[in-house]
Amino acid sequence: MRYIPNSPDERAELLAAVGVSSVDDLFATVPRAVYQRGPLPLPPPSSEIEVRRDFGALAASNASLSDWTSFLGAGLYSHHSPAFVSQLLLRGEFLTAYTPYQPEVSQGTLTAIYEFQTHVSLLTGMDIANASMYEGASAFVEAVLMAERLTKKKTKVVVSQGIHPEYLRCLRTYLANFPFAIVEVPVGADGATDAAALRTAVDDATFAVAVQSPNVFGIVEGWDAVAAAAHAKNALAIGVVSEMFSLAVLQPPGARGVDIACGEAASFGVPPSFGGPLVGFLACRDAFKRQIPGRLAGKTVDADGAPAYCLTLSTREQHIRRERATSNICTNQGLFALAATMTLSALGKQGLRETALQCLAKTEYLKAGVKALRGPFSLAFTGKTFNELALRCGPGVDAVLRRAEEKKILAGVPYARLDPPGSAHRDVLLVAVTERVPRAGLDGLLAVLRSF
Amino acid sequence: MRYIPNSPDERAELLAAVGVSSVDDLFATVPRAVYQRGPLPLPPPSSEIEVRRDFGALAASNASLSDWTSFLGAGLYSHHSPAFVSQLLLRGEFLTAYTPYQPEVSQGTLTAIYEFQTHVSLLTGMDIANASMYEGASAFVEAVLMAERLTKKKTKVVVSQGIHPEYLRCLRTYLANFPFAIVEVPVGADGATDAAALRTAVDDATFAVAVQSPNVFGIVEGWDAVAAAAHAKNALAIGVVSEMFSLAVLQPPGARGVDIACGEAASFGVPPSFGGPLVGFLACRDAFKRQIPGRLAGKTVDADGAPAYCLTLSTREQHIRRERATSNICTNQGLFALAATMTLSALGKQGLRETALQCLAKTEYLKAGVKALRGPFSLAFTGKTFNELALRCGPGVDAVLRRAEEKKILAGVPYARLDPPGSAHRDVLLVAVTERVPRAGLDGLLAVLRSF
Amino acid sequence: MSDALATEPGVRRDARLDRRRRFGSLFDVKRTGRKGVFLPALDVPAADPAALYGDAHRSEVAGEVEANEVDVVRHFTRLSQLNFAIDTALYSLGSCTMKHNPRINEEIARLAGFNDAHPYAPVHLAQGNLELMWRLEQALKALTGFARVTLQPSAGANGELTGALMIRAAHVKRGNPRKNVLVPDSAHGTNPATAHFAGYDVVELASNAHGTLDLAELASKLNEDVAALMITVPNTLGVFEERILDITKMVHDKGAYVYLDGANFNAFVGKVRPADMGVDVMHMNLHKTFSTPHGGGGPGAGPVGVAPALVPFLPVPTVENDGGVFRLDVDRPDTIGKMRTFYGNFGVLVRALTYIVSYGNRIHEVAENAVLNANYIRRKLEPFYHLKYAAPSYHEVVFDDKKQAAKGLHNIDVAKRLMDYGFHPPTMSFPLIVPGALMIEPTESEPKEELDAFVDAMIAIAKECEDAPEIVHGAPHTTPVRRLDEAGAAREASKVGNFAPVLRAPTVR
Amino acid sequence: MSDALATEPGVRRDARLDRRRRFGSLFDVKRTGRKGVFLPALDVPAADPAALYGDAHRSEVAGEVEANEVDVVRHFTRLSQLNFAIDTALYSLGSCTMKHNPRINEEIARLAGFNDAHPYAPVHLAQGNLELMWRLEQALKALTGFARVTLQPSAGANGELTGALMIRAAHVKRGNPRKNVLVPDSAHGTNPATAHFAGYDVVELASNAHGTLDLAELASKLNEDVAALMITVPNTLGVFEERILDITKMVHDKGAYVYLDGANFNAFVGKVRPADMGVDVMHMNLHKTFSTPHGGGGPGAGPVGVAPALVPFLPVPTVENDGGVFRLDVDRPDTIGKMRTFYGNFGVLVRALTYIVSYGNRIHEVAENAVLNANYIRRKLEPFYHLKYAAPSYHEVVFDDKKQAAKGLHNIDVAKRLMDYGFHPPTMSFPLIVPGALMIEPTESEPKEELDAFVDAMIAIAKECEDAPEIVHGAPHTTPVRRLDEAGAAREASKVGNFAPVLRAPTVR
Ligand SMILES: Cc1ncc(COP(=O)(O)O)c(C=O)c1O
Ligand SMILES: Cc1ncc(COP(=O)(O)O)c(C=O)c1O
Repeated sequence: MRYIPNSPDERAELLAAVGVSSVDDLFATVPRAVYQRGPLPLPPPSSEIEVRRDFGALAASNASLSDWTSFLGAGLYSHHSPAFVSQLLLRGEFLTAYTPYQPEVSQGTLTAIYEFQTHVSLLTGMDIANASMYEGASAFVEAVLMAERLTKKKTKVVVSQGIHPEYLRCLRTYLANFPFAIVEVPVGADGATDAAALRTAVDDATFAVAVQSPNVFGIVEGWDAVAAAAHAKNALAIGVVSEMFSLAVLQPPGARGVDIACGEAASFGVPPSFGGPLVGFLACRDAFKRQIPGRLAGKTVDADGAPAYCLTLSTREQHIRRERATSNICTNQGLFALAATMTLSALGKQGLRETALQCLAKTEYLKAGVKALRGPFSLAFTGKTFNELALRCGPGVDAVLRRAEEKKILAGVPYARLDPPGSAHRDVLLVAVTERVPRAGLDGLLAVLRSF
Repeated sequence: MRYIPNSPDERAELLAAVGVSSVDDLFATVPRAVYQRGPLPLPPPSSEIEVRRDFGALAASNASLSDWTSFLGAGLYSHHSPAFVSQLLLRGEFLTAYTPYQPEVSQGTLTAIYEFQTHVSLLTGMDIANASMYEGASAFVEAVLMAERLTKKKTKVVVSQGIHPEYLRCLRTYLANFPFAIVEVPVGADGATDAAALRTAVDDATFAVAVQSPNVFGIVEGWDAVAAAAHAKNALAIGVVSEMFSLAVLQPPGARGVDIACGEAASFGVPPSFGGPLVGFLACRDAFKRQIPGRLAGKTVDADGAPAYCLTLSTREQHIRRERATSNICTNQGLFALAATMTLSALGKQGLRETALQCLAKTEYLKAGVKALRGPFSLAFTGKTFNELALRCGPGVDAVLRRAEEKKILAGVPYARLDPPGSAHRDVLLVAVTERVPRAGLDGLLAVLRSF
Repeated sequence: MSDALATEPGVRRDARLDRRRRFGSLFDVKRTGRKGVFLPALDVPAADPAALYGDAHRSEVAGEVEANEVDVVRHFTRLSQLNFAIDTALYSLGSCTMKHNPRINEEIARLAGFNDAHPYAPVHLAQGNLELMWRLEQALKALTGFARVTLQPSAGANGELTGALMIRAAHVKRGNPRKNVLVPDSAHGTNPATAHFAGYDVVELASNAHGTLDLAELASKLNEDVAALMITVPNTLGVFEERILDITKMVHDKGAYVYLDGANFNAFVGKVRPADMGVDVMHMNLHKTFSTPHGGGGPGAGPVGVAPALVPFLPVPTVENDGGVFRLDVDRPDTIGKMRTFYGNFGVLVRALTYIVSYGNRIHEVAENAVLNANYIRRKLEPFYHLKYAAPSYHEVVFDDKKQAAKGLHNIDVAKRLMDYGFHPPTMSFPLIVPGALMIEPTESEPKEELDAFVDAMIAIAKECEDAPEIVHGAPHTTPVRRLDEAGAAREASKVGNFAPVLRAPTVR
Repeated sequence: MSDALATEPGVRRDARLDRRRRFGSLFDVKRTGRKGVFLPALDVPAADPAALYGDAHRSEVAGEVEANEVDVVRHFTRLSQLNFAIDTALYSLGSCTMKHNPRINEEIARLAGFNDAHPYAPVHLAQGNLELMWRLEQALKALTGFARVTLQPSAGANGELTGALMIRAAHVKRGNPRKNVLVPDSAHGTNPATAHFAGYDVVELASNAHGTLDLAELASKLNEDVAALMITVPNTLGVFEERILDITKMVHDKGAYVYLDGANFNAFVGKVRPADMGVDVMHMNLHKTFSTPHGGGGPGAGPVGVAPALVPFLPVPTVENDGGVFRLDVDRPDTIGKMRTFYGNFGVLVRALTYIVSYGNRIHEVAENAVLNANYIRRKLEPFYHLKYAAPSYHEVVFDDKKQAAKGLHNIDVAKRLMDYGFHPPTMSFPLIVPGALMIEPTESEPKEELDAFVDAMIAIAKECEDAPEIVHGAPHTTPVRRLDEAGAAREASKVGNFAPVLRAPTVR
């Protein structure tokens, strides 16, 4: 069979050595009542030729971003991924290795995790970071749970409505069975979290205050305000970031008093892949390291005193601590943390900056274009942005999307799609701009808007 | 710059260490009259983003075989290439290594070459084979030159017109400056080389007799006749094969008296890539090994007596023998000999047979369909075929091609395209069938023919 | 084997001659002014971030790498060469199901239509992706017998939590969330951890003499406070719960649900449908049973199948097929909500479906050969390693180091020495009911000669434990680095508060 | 470094523990009944080959491999790990120009429109491919100053022959093919070999004291029987022919042509246009100057640029651009014919053009930095290794082993020891005018720290030659296999007729 090397003869040899006459004998302890003998209700095996034909047709029926001018973002931004990344990810030594439990034969993976932790720490301005979380929303939930463990006996978390609605939905889902209150604070006319409302929402029962920047409307938030509001009541400040390139031009949460940073790092060369696998991150103060969820790689030495890396502080984890573990996470996003690490290594200090500046400049160009329109469009908020803007569409979001599609343009993400059903902002389109969009693409979108 | 790691500062350090003030000083011995200072007449550097856009558009304007039902062959057959092959070829250890002159750090490449030589020997039924030639036509020319060296003082080579016209054209090109006569023997009504004409063409001055099977018209030739004709006059018999899968169902040249086998091995997982890189092969009797062109890997042992491989009999080659070398070839087709080796390893004895049988069955199905047509089409020849047939098109080849294209079918290769200008067989279309074409594709082509 | 002591000059030292370049992180070597990514020239007016953001502006990410593509490609190529992987040899790590990762799956997952597709693209421009998800759900339903399957969970543990949350939602709907979840002492660590994060207390069930579930123990702990039993089949010893039908009935009789940890589905895929055994919820690790690569730690995917009673509680969105037109259904009143952004680890789903269609209706051969290979190893090694539980093995066999302990050697020593023979060690961290465990899972994709080579190595090591214990104790000898005292470090870290592992490169270099 | 003698137990032997599985050919291990390629079920009536072909039928390819994808992927992954490559470290092999192979080039060359295109597809369905070839020709014309460039030759040597055949055709057209080709004694082996296969006699030119062309020698050999001078610039010593303008004039005055071996174009691309120096024909090794991967021996591509006088003789077809519509021109009466099937190593052409547009008008920096890096190494190593010719170095520097020979050590010993330090040895087989040559070419893509590590290694070895010659003599110590006596074997093979190397696995296993 396909990936079963042993031929029928060789299987017979094995059966003989085991001392049974047929494979059925090996399943003798399966209750006969449920043991399946008949043929499975599946089609016969497909060859590579058929698989290529079949899946090729499926893939061809989707919009591939490289064929379109795309302004889709809303938590997942398609930046340039250097050619070498996907090729090195195919190396079996990376692709087909398990979690590096045996450091003597896993230094490659361990070193890369250590580098990932370092990149995330540098970008967020935090002391330490973990080896990755599933993706942004679950990383956010883990951050909130971690904050609760760090602040004894408190029962309330205050979150901004500027946080991606799916992140908030996940928070409600995971916290459903805990006696914690989730209080949401709205955003103001500028699109940023209402500072006054935030302060009043935070009280002595509050263990964490969370804000995202740039937030779901693309608006840049002030970390200081969050930190101040939280610390005033001995709560922890959580900073959410879903567009990591913003940290090349904006002060990082760690530098402005935030205690835990978390979010999505897929911007660094991770293919969108219809929404996953991505790579979540979680970073915090060194003092919190014993409450951090997930794996941590640490630097140490081997028997010869040579520098080497290994997984460390494992006593936090489920395989040791079981029900008292800091999280139930086991498999994480290793390969894509590696992809992000490779991409960050190539971008480096200069590439991060240049990419961020291009995103910024192109977004400002688009905003200027929108402001210049005389048509039924306007920026939904007045706040400062990085590479995404909330466009209020008089003609309705769908009309805009449809007309743009005719020009092979994906104009943006309807806010309502993030937060169904019956959310506010039904006329808001989230428009993201990355370095991949040439000026002609920006002008193309403006032309579409002008046509209304 | 792109692939120049050293920064301007680091370059300055190097210049200082060398003791010059500018790079220009390093080019001081270049005559000033020709030393270029001005900007080059080329556009500014293109980024990966631009390269993907630019070349992506170029590529998109070509017919990719996977999007079409293709009957194109005529010396290059698109068979199934297992998915793992192109992925393992990306491994830097294979991709970015040079010729294995240093065996201690090249056992990977050397072992693979040794395996390639073994596969080619087994398929052709020859004692030995070399590490690869550029492609089929130059391999054929090298075989002829080798035969001449092996048969003292003879001046004539007899070749069948069933050999691919481009192979013959290359022979004329390479032999232009040698005092050798090239005598061509026509094919008969069955499409095979006219046996009588062949016998009479061979005389005592003849050093080689060459025939291709299946020949350019898809017709299976008899190796025995060639061998007999050649050996009757102490000439060597050369067997040309451009569709190696045929050797899984047809007696190999080596088993039927042929002295040198050569041709194209691209059928084994080498992408068509618009005609190159492909992988030529040359195999022969052990007795001829000192006259074989190109590289040879051999098995030996290292200082510990452990088995190891290295390049051997190098004294035949240009870097040692210079003008007396057996060929001027240096760089060969290493990576694609490896691709063929990987593919052959996966195919193995069973896969070779099954693939050949599918090609055969589908071709017979198509032939039966053509015979059943009442329209202006017929098989140009009566001989036996493997996976290609010569179709005589009453309406003219171009009309057939055009109508097939409307159905997303590439109906075949006009014989006239191989052998311009003014060749015979202007109404012949060469139609090749591989395991990649499903029955629906065969029926599609027949429907096109029926529409005339 | 004591001639393994024989040696030749210069080797190990020489092996370190170029270590400076082959080891270490990119942050170790100071490079300045380099970059590895080049962008198109900016084609719009530049923006001034300092002016725009004022004091919120950041001018540089100090300490970041400065390297060229050449530096980066070499660094990661060299790093990869320090790894052990399935692509090079048998990876005996039990419970992790380290089987061959087919290359066609990687090719298909990289098709632009899948890989370069945005999750918020209009649904009519993502029909192929939705159809693929729908087809995968149908295939998993056919193999499990469940009413529906959600593809959203990011990995097995996340699937466990999804299942636990659905169970709790169902109980809540019936008026009482209940308090406890029963977990056998042989369970994987994620089970109790999951129960806790679903808001339940964990009640541990002691295994019986065969290492399986003790029905008396179960009966004694089972009551109206029990929300669910989390069970693993075959369990972490590789033993099938013979009385599974009685077990599920007992649980149902108390109005509780049965959660099956499907990490070992590879032992019975195509042979038994979990729903037929009375299981209400089960997650599947696509990165185990369905061959998607582990990638040095992830990603995975943990689809969860459910019985009809739990369907209303599935996370949103579900993928629905309206006569060939596919849509996302978010309008499900009783849903537990969302487990993550978007729809799941789609790229992993693509690989898994590719694998499933590649085997089609012969996928049961996967389970048959996984079990056959494990039993072959068991039979060959039984004379040399102690087997605490004698019950029939399925996909894995769990030995322990009792025999070797006599010579003062433990499972870790055997494991490290195995590296010198070119194999990845077995799992040792669990099951907790087997101290000194050596949990071996060969999978179906190991050829006989590789199984034999592994067996020979294990036997050779057993002999070395007798004849040359110092070699085993000092192992590994041939790996890029020698043994690390991770265990010690970790212990120190948890007990004493003052241990400070270095978790990142220092900023100021 | 004598502590390189220090060591630890077990290592080298242990390093061999799993050699059986890591080394050797797929033919060594007997497997039966396995296959690694699975086809769709046959969807037409089966044919009976025995009935069809009678006694010409072959029923099996005896002795062929029988292996599964698992076996094959592992075998080739393991094999690859035995190789040294640019992707891991500096590859000092002189004249071979082992520079970084950009990964974007591999991606572009694999686009289906290029990679899966058939050369006989109708021209209107291959416009992108023809345009690419046309654009590459324009770029090479711009960089060389030639009238036209053929992209057909399969590699450098094939380009040499193409050039030589055009030269001869031109002479024939003028009434006399002439007899000789002048080749300096420092030339690469392909030059004389090529001249021979073009039907010319080779007349060798002795180099002068600087290792460059001796103009007196040239004058003395130059006459109406000379068809061409084949010259290399910079020559194989890395020295630029200062008097190139005089040289080309002298040759032209005798009605002969100047052929330039462009293997070293990477030393002056963008700095000098060969046509401006009076060169009539030159090949370019795209796999050297333009970074296409060597792939363990090939493929390459050897485009040939020609002066106006030789344009009529170019091989067919040429690619013509009729106002944006591209076609293949086969109607060229004076053409020498064809050098191969189809149009050339197209896939290599794609990579080369990708590389050229990536540098664009800054491609001269490639030459500048290649020369700078070589001079840096020269300056650092001059105190430790003997330099026979003191003339300024360009892209490479050629030392010899004169100093080490005193201790009975030769270039090969230094070379093998370099492997222990993690570098690929220099070229030793030529230039023939430097016995014991160590020809070092770092290329522009080596970073300073790598150059320094290489220099340190070379210096350490020079010291070892003094202090611990036995280590150097026994080197390499850390490679997958020890030193092989290839040289001996080869010598035996040529001298004595009875040496029989094993060139393939035995059929009966
Ligand atoms: C028995 C068992 N249960 C659960 C898990 C957790 O699955 P995952 O790592 O995909 O989260 C594992 C993984 O090792 C396991 O072996
Ligand atoms: C100076 C010189 N000339 C010619 C050649 C031959 O080129 P190729 O190997 O591409 O045939 C080489 C290749 O090594 C070379 O170094």
